[in-house]
Amino acid sequence: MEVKVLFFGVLAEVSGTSVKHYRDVKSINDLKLRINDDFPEIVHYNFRISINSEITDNNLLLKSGDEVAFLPPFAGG
Amino acid sequence: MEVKVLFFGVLAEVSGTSVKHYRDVKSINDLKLRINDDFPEIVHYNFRISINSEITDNNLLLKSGDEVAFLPPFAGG
Amino acid sequence: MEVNYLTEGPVSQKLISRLIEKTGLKTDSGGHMIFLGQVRADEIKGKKVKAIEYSAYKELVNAEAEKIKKTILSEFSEVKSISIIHSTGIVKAGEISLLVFVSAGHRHQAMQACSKTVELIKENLPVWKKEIFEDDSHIWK
Amino acid sequence: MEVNYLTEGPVSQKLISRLIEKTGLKTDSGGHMIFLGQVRADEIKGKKVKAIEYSAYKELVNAEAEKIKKTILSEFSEVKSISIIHSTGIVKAGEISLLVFVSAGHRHQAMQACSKTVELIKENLPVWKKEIFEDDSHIWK
Repeated sequence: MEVKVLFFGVLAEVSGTSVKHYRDVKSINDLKLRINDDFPEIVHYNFRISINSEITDNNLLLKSGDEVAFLPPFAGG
Repeated sequence: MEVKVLFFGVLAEVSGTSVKHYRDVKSINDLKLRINDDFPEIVHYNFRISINSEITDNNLLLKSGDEVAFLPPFAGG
Repeated sequence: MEVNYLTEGPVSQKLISRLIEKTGLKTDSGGHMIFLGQVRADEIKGKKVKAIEYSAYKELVNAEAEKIKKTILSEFSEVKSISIIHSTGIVKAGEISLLVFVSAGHRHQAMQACSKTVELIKENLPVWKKEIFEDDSHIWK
Repeated sequence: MEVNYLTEGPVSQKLISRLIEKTGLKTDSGGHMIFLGQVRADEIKGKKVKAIEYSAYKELVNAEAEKIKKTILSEFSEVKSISIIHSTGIVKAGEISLLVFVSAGHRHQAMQACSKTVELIKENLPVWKKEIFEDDSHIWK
């Protein structure tokens, strides 16, 4: 299975990319660990997570094709 | 001496004119009496008075050339 | 310099656009709040309003509008500019009869100052309106 | 029908004018409140902001903007229409990056609903900004 991960705002800068694919991640927590390994700096930033354009604070299970986004605090206007 | 009297809004309709000159009126109260004589209907309406573009609630004395206005409640916007 | 706060007929799209175009000239403003008052085709006792005829005491309007601007500028330290334009004469239903345009450093002051300016106009500007119905009868408001 | 809440680059004068021109079509509106957010040439530690680069999560912007409109329409019964347009990409100092346009039967609801819409946008719209200084360095906000 594979999920698509989007990075926004400063997190796109920290990760050096705005989109990255991850295989064999079972849950949000699983994905977070993988991302911490890839981009250790990310631990310094606040962010929320959305799955398929729905923001969630829970450690949901992931399925193939899910779109997970890492969202820094919003700063529109 | 002569003063210029302006009627606005519904009071221009009641008096049938927007401007009228009055001679030999000593004070606001004096003028009000004269206007009540000319337009008895005016007693049914609320209004405030300005002298030379300055709103006042006092019975001020009038001098020649003064501009007195009869102002119904404002309804701008 | 005497500013003219009154315009004959509706506040035109052109006039509004011209004010909006000027926003870019000041790069210290972060928010603009624009209120447009529009003549409603209200139905009163079965009759529909087709227009409002506004009349105003011009000299007093100018004096009161200046006072309103001073009040707002002293109360809201971040307000950079305030424009007030009110119609006189006939304004048809659907047309704009009042514009208030406030620019400020940050949004909250722009919003609050704009709302307060509109309230002060309603209270203090010597303007009167005659609602004209489709059958040409009228009432004073 | 999908509404697009995002525009590439600044919110243009043309777009604003087009929205204002439409006000006359609805004769049951008595007040329009328009908020324009503008990029300020702020000075931060001696460096001047020349532009902001906005990025957005488009799908989520659309979902959140729809939610905001529903919230406002259910809270303010007299609100007739709400337009929201936010910039993405580069917006220079002095240019407009956010437009909120609320029309309502009476002025108080137009004012309150417009202010609340702007607050909800600030809280809930997934948009990010990078302030770019005159020396091309930047900070994230």
